[in-house]
Amino acid sequence: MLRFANPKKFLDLSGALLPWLWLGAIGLMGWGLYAALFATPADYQQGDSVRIMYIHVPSAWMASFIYGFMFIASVVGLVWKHPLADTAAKEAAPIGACFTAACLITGSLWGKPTWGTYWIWDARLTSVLVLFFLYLGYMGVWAAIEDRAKAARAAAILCVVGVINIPIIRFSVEWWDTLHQGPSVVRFENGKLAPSIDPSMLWPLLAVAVGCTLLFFALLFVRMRTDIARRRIRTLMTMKAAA
Amino acid sequence: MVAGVEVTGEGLSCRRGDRLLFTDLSLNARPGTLTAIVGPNGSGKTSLLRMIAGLLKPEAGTLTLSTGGVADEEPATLLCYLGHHDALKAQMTARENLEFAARWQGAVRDPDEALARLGMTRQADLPVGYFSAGQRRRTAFARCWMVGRPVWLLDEPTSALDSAGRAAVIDLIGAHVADGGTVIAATHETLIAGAAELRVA
Amino acid sequence: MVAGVEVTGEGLSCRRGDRLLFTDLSLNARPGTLTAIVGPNGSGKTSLLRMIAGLLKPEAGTLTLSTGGVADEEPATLLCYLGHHDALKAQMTARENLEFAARWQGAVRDPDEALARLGMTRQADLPVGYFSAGQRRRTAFARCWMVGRPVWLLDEPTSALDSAGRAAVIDLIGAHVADGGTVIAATHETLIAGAAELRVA
Amino acid sequence: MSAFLALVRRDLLLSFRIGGGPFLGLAFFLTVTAMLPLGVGAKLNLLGEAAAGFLWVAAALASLLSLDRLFQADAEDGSLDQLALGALPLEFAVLAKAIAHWLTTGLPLTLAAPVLALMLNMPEAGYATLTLSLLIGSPVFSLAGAIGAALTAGLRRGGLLLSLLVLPLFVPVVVFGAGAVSAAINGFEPGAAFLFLGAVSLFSLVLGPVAGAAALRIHLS
Amino acid sequence: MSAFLALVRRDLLLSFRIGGGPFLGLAFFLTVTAMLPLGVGAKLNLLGEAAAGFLWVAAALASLLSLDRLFQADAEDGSLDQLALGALPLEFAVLAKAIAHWLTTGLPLTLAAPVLALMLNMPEAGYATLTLSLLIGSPVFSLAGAIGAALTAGLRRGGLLLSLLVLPLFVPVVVFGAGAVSAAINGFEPGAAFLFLGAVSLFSLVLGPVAGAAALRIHLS
Ligand code: HEM
Ligand SMILES: Nc1ncnc2c1ncn2[C@@H]1O[C@H](COP(=O)(O)OP(=O)(O)OP(=O)(O)O)[C@@H](O)[C@H]1O
Ligand SMILES: Nc1ncnc2c1ncn2[C@@H]1O[C@H](COP(=O)(O)OP(=O)(O)OP(=O)(O)O)[C@@H](O)[C@H]1O
Ligand SMILES: [Mg+2]
Ligand SMILES: [Mg+2]
Repeated sequence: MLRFANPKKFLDLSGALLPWLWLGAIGLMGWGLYAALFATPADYQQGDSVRIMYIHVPSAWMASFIYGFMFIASVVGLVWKHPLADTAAKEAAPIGACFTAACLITGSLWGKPTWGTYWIWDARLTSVLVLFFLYLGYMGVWAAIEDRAKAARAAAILCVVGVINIPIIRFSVEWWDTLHQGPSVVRFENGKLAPSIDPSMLWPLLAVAVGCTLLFFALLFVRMRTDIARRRIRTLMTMKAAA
Repeated sequence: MVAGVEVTGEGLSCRRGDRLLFTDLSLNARPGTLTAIVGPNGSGKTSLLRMIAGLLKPEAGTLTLSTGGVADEEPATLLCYLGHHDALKAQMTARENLEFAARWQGAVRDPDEALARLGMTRQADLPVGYFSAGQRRRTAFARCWMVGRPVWLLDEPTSALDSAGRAAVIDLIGAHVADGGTVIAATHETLIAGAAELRVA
Repeated sequence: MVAGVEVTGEGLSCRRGDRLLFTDLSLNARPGTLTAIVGPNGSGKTSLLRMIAGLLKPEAGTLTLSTGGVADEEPATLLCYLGHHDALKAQMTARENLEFAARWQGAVRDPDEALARLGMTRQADLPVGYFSAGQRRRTAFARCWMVGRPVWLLDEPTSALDSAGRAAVIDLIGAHVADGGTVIAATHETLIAGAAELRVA
Repeated sequence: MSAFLALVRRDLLLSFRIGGGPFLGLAFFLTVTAMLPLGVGAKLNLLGEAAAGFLWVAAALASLLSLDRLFQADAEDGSLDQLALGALPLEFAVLAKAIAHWLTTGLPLTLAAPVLALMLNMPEAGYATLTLSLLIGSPVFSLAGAIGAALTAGLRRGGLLLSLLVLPLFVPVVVFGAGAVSAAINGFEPGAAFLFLGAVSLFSLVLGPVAGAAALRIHLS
Repeated sequence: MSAFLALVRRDLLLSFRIGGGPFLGLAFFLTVTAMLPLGVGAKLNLLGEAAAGFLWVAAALASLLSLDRLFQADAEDGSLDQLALGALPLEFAVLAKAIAHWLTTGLPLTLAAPVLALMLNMPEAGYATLTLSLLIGSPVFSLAGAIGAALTAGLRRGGLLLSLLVLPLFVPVVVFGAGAVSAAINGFEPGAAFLFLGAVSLFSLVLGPVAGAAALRIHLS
């Protein structure tokens, strides 16, 4: 981990990875979405609206996954005072907020045909909304504190504290009886993980999900590289002003 | 006789916002001395004091408080800090304020005696909110004297004081120094003739 | 040349709580003079200034501000008051603070010029919350100068100031007095040689 | 006029920089609407019927709990003295501050009311009435509240006194405001309630500044 | 220990002298419960079912709206510096302040809960559970809230941020707390909810002071 500590190494490595990430993201998402929209059958109950699932479920997964990523980056930043980890957490947040927003929007669009309403105050829906607020709050802390080191620490503390929301999202369906679907893509059956939806739907779904993950890392690397460049320019400018 | 604590700083620099207030500043305050931090407004006197108190992280450099040559583990409990703000609660009386400080920071002297030393006996049971500026400052200084830790960090201790108050404060500072205490004060005036001067800008 | 306003008080007395701070105090501050209110801490200097400003009702006695021998109807608009507290909003920049004062109280001078006179040009766009004690005081005094009313009531105008700031303040006070202004200042030090002294206790 | 607007602007600016201005108010109301259904349990029809009442009570609470700082910050840092020495009488200072307070508490709620009502599943017939009644009625919370805030600025036990003082002023507004909405939902004319709200609002537009300034003058001396 | 208690005492004293201490909290809750039936229209049975939810939401709001001052007053007048230089680590200062905050917001509500529930016409089966759940759960509002308060002390837009930050921490508590009561009313065992509330409470007892102190240290420097 620490080998990639200095920005130089990170810039080299991410520069080499980026084309592959883009390629994988576009390829997987392209195939997955094509399969989802045209190749798979419509649901016998829900009709074509089921196709929203191929965006909704991956973005819901990404919303939690990115928060988890930020959590780890924040812990690394807090414990090892690693500036690159702070940058990673900071730059991941807006991407995570976008996926969360996508989950909320697709979910409520899906809700209208299936539940008859765009929004209900159900535990899972509310906890995703709360996760969205958490992203906003995290970004707000970065924006509110001018001193970068201070902002990084404050935001990291917030991120670590807020992580309890993730299990709540995961288990809310089981704890509270809600309208929302329980885990139905994969389930524990007889002590084994078993897929419970038809493979013709499962594969495209997984492809989009993996594609989204690659997309996330591609966007993250681009944002981090921009941030590093921006900070370099700032340093150069202050040095010039001081001279 | 208080435990002699030496304050040493090396290569200190301080950043506020994107400005460097001072760089590569060294200081050495030995027990039994008064060091005066001088410099124009905004040069970083208060910032330096807060840095010594551990309330502000130095951008670079090291700071140690050492007793008999051994660096201390818990510097916060060795010093008392009198800032620009008096840190008094307006809704509590002077005595209540001091009694709380005695509990929270520990104290070697009696609150009433401390107030008496600064001529505040008559106001001891008045809420601080009613105090005049000078009475407030006296109470804050009384707290410092009552807590009685070896290192005193004073930020303009005599501001708002009349001549009697100033005399009392200078007196107590002198006594603490004579007693082996370490006093570092930021000020725009001469507190005690012969104090070492540390210029921040 | 500002309008010459004369401040006259007769038989003033002031009560705080159940204590009489002073009784039967008379004062007369003519245009073109500086009157220094002196007295120990807690004697009532601030209270007297607030009384003149109309912020505190005298327990007994009368106070008049008169221009050319005619008592004024709206004394509040003839004077500016610089209290112990700087009355600056920490979240606003120095310029924003002054611009608001210029709107609310009216102003005869430019905020930027006022800040420049007190050497605060570089800090004009920084939130006041970041200021050092002296920078704050300078800004508060700049406001007073900018508003530029005939009567200045100053409560320890030079507190927390370094020598340059003090010189600037004393300079502007002198200029105002020379210009026919009336300045009444409570202070523990000599501001201008030859100021009339008014002892409150 | 320019002095008056300058004070409104200053208070808005401060509220923006300290708390996020009207967005804080919005966040508060969103919080309330998010928590209520969860706490109450998503019995949708039950919620819908009571929605107007909740929103009115929430508006009163949000004002009440932010009023105690209305003059306190200015009193503590000496700004109140400067306000008293302005070109305008103190009455206008109170009015300006009350307006700024309303702009950051009452107004955002009024504007967001239809959305919040939707989220709480209120019958659609009530939307217009809810918004209108809030627009007319919610200024009372800031204007009448300013009297209480001025009375208690810097006083001991200020907060408690404040609630006791302004509460009797707030309750009728809440009752009539919520009443208007439920009348509209049930197909009645809310006209009388509007008249009442308007009258109270106008009354407090005069009384608030006058009584508030008088109270502040006591406190100043 | 004596230092710790001294700080709790000081904060209680200040809250008494400024706002009337727990009585302000009580007045607040009485206000809410007095206004609610008026606003909702006295559909008593409707009220009773939702009563537990209201009280929990009211508790969360009362804490939320008073949290922003938790460290701010101390930061402004320099007391925070003195707290940092005490004989105890800053963690204990945060804990002590959170406890004092709970004693003036959470506790009065807990004690008054049966009376308020009666006023709101809650079924009697829920009284004991309501009180107990509030006793166990409401400390979270002060303890976890202290983190938000410390993170935002002195920040621009602090107030808005604070609501965004603590809302995610408060929501589950409100849900489980209200859930426990409605379980009890409907004759189920509220045991699981109690366990959850207790766990969150214990968790925030540790996390609140630690994270709060870390956040304060950032602002001090
Ligand atoms: C705004 C509304 C909605 C939100 C915020 C939302 C949120 C979520 C979240 C967070 C997940 C991921 C759960 C996990 O990680 O275990 C998820 C999964 C899922 N959602 Fe939604 N959802 C919404 C509406 C809907 C609707 C209307 C439907 C269709 C009836 C639906 C069907 C599903 C399905 C089938 C899954 C996959 C379940 C699994 O295997 O874990 N959602 N949703
Ligand atoms: N965030 C910030 N951005 C830019 N400058 C800042 C920031 N915070 C503080 N400063 C500057 O740092 C300096 C603080 O100095 P400090 O308070 O230590 O001065 P001082 O020597 O004590 O002055 P005084 O004699 O007036 O008390 C000021 O010049 C102030 O403008
Ligand atoms: N409610 C009250 N009860 C009793 N005494 C009070 C009350 N309010 C104020 N005082 C007293 O009134 C006096 C206020 O004096 P004032 O502030 O005018 O003093 P000052 O001359 O300006 O002093 P300084 O030089 O310290 O600024 C103080 O002695 C204070 O203790
Ligand atoms: Mg200083
Ligand atoms: Mg004075």
